[in-house]
Amino acid sequence: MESSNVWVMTEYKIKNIDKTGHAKIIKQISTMEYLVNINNNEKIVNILDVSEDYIEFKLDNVYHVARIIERSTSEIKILIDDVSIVLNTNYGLNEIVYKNSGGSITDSQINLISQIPGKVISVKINEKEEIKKGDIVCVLESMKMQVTVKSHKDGLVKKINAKTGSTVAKNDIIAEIE
Amino acid sequence: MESSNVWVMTEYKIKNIDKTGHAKIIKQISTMEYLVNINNNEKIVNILDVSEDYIEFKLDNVYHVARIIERSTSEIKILIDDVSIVLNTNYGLNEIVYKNSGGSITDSQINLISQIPGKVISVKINEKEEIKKGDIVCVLESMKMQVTVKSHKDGLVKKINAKTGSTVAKNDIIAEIE
Amino acid sequence: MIKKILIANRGEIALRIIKTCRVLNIKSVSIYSDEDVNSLHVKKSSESYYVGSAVPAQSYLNQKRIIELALSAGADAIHPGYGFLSENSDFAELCEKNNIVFIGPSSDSMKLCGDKMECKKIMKNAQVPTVPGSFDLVQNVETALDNANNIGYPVLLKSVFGGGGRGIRLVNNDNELRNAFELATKESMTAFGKSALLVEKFLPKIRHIEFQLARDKYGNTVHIFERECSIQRRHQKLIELSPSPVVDRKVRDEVGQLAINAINAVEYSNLGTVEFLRLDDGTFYFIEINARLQVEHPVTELVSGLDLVKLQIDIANGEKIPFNQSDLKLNGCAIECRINAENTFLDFAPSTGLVKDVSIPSGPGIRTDTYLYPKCTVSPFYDSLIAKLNSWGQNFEEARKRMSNALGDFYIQGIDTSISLYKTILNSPEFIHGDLSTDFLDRFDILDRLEKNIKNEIIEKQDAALAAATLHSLLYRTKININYKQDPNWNHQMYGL
Amino acid sequence: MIKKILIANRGEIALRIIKTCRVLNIKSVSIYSDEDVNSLHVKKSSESYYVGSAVPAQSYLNQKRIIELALSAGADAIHPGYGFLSENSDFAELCEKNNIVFIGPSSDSMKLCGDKMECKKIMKNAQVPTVPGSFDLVQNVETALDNANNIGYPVLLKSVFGGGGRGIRLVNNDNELRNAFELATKESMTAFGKSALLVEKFLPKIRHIEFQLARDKYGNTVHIFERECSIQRRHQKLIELSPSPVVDRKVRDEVGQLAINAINAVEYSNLGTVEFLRLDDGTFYFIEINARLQVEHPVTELVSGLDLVKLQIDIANGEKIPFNQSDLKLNGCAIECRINAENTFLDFAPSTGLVKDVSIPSGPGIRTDTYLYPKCTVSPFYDSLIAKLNSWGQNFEEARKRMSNALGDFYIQGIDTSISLYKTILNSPEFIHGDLSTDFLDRFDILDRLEKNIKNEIIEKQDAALAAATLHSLLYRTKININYKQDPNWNHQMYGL
Repeated sequence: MESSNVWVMTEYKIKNIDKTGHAKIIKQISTMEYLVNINNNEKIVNILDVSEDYIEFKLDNVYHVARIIERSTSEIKILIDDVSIVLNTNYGLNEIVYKNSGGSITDSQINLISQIPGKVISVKINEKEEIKKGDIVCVLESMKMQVTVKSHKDGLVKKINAKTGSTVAKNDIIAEIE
Repeated sequence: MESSNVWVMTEYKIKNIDKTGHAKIIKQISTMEYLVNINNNEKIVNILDVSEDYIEFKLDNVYHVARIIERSTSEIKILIDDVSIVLNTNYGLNEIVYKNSGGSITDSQINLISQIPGKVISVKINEKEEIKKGDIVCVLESMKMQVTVKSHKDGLVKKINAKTGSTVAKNDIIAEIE
Repeated sequence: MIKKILIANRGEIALRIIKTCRVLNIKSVSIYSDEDVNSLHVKKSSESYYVGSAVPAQSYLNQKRIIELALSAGADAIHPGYGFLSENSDFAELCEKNNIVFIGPSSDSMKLCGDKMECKKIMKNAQVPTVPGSFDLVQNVETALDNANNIGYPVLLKSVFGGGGRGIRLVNNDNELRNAFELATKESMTAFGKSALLVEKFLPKIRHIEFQLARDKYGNTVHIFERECSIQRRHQKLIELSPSPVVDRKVRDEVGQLAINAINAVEYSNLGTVEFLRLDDGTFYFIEINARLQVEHPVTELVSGLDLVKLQIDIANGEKIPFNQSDLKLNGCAIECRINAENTFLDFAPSTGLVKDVSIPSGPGIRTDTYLYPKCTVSPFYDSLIAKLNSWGQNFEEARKRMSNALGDFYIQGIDTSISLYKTILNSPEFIHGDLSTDFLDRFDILDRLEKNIKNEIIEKQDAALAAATLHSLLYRTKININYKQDPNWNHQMYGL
Repeated sequence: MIKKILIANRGEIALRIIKTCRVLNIKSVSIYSDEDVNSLHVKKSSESYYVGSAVPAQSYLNQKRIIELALSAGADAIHPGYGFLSENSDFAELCEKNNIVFIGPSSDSMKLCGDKMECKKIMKNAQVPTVPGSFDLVQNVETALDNANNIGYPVLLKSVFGGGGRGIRLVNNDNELRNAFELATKESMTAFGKSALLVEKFLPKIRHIEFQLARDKYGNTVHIFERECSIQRRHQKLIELSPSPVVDRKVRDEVGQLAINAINAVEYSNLGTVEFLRLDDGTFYFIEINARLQVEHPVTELVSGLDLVKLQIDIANGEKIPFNQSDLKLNGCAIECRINAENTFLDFAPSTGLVKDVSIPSGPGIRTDTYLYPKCTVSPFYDSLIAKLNSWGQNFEEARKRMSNALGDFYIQGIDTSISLYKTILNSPEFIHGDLSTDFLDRFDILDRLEKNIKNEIIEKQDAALAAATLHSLLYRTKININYKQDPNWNHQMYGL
């Protein structure tokens, strides 16, 4: 029973609020019922339904539904009762940098990525130009709305991929800014 | 192209109304569009969506959705726009006997089958007794309602499986009547 | 003030009560049996507790366990919904003893409403007309004959141990009555060891019309208009509407006042319903008081604008009814269809199991109260009512058309339902003209018409079915499914079998 | 009499129109682009025709093709919905030329409503107050200065080539106006080769209040109460309600009469909306006439009981409005939330793609108009409005609470929506107290509050998330999924890793 102590005590980093929490399964009471320790409080979990990407349960008699949106070895993205929470299994070794999901989006330090598909209405910067974080890079049209794409950093415009009149897909690189 | 003439012309028996009809695919107009002949009328079918048990299409510009409920080599049970239709592929060899789906239900000439799960409230016949079609065999309780099970034929009661106070599952044999 | 309500029920009515609790910031506690672990009322309540096994006696009728759960959860009130414990005066008393507010009438008043003979006597004193007949059990055949000749033949000889249409005999003259009396006494003695018979006037072609009543703890009483519930099968309501096509303002005022007198006479508190029979000549006879929230309360909510569950809670809290009779205005027309899980052609036998898919109607004038969701299960242990479809319109015809269309939009895959039956009823000329009676289904051979309608639908859909079967055969045989859309070579594949 | 209507639109409004067609036994013809092959309006209409590629110009704006389809399908009328061709007077004219009834005003009347300057002049003659400012384009800086001094600073200098907040300058004195005039002229000349400027009074903290109007072909006009649409972002309405918290009966009568005068002045026929700005001191100024059915028409339907699409069709049929102003009674309160597919924190950027699952709220006082169904797709080619959630209550507070709960019941998986934003707005004390204005979101830092609310929700749900993650890890690692329920040995398997 103690051979698999991975799940016996797990410490998580709750990304969205930059806090840690821990959870431990103390014992299985019956087929569908567990005694757990969550942040030092003992609670009873009744599992109502479960599948590979879904778990419905009661925690101290209150119903919850958790949809597992993404799961890797170190990160779990959960939609719990319609609230999105990202948990990192925190081994105390490498601190995971908290990134604000609002504002502009980067997949590296250089590439400015489009979050939406759309048509490029106008490009506001030129290659070789120095720009500031927050400067408007281009304007996209999607769903009858104009959406401005802003620079995610200060830097030199190395390359502009977006051309006026062309369309960009989600996750396309709009520009490279060094 | 003519190697698979199975689908080129098919005659069906429409069980529920005891009629025959035929359908023929004349040609494929485009990827999603066919010219068909249905009961001697040419019509255009536009396929909107299709999967193994589902087909959404327009027939002469009117939308239909067909759910394939059951499919064997000789019979197709379709729910079309919420209307249930059973079609037999009719090879002109063996006539399929039309059975009325209302009234009492049999899976052979002997067995009287329960269509619903329930608790047996009372049994109204005895073994070795001669009974008539429509005689009450037993009373079941299900969903707070009492449901009478009637004999599907005239005959001699060979065996009664239902006992007062016991429960029967759907498709259980209630009695054997010879 | 009530802060936390345990709902001693399940299904759509538990969900209905939860919705009002949320509007009032009251916490809701639900209970569930083994069958209901994945039911929607568990998911939508503030807290939920396991109450027992599937059999109602072990769960939703388990008084002791429910009281224990209410106490341990800190619920200060219990809402019984309808059915189950809702008209059980012992349970109401048990709540009172445990200082839990029972949301309904007092146990004493409920007891009176439940005793049909006693209630009938009280109505006589309150000058509320009841069905002509004996006010006591008839002990011998002479009393029965006296009664029958007093009220006039034909009469019904009823055993009080019957119920739901059983143990009732129609007799036309003295001779028939003598014979029937002897048979009925013998039958009852054999079955129950005792006999108790009643004589009642036989009433042909009757309508079932009921008034929604509210009475607070200070004796203020209002009626919230009538509902006509004449469309029935086996004495169970199928379709209800408000207003009734045969009740005008004058009748509403008069019979509404009778209903008020009736409920005052039993010192009722909270919401209740006074049921009447109406004869073709316009006579109304009191039948009984339903001491609970009714299944069909939404039609009253739609024409009055009131939240009746809120009104129940307010009255239980000791509040005064915040309006007078004259403040209430009947607005438009509402119809309810009780969607049952049953096979109309198998003698309305229950249909249970997995609901593979469901699509719930919505839009202008449509309200759906249901516990269904895709992939849920309909249990054989409980009532066959799975949804209540309500429509509202400025007038009966608009409500009727909206209902008719909404029935067409209500898609439930995996079980049989009464939806097709209701489409046939809603589109019958007799329903359209308001020619309703409790024997409507038999009188107009509705099941035969339904069968014809289904055949006509099949004829209408046959071309589409043939097209679907042929094209599906093609796609099925070639094992090309939905993915073919992405394949530019699909055209060739299809012919290269 | 109209027998067959082509609906030149898509999404929820196409479905809304189909529902009324079905109630009136009118056949509905829908059109669809490549993007909409699997859309609900195709499935629910009597017939449907492919109209063109995804780009609106090729499909829902393709006038010639739409007229062709209407003629070949035998449609005798076209309903334009809102957006797309609904306010295109050329299209209305094209319908007229082809003897197809355009369900809306005449092309002449529509043209007048569309010409803002002309319309403003007509309102001046009809004594309907407009925003103080020039009635003509200001040709030179002297006229601009005259105008500004007449109405008093601060004023807005507007370019007629702007729109949606662009090309507007706020100026506080003569000096600023001189500079702004020069800059604006230069800018406009560079961009458009011509310049056309207006001076208008700057109005801080304004409410957007509009009146629903109906006018038949015989000049009978009624207003069907007001809607307050002050909750906006980027001049786009988010939440609408009726009645407005600042409109009492007296104001309703007075401003309603102004609205009637306005619509009479342009000889409007059919349903239309007269929009006003309201200042904090209670002054109302006419802005414009919306010559179509509005997105937010359901709130008016809920408080009036009318079917506004039916009323449109009746008027288009040449019928008289079947009621007078005094017949209309405002009943209760209704609120609408426009559910948009957008990411609030990405500057309201559209969110498109597959809707994996959806669960649509229903129950007392809730109406949902939507084209969503499980596994449908939200296209980037069209408007981000995916659903309109409406609530009705006896009063504002009941409607608000019902809406707040229904927002919680509206589950849409796969795309981002504005539902969370609306929960924050609906539960803000300023909204509860009716302190509305078009800058509500900025004035009360609603996005910051939303961010805080989301953080609080995460804190509240963290224990459940930790429990879910831990238990799911256990079950995921052991590859025991839903089937374990049937396995009596499951207990042992779990520990025998």
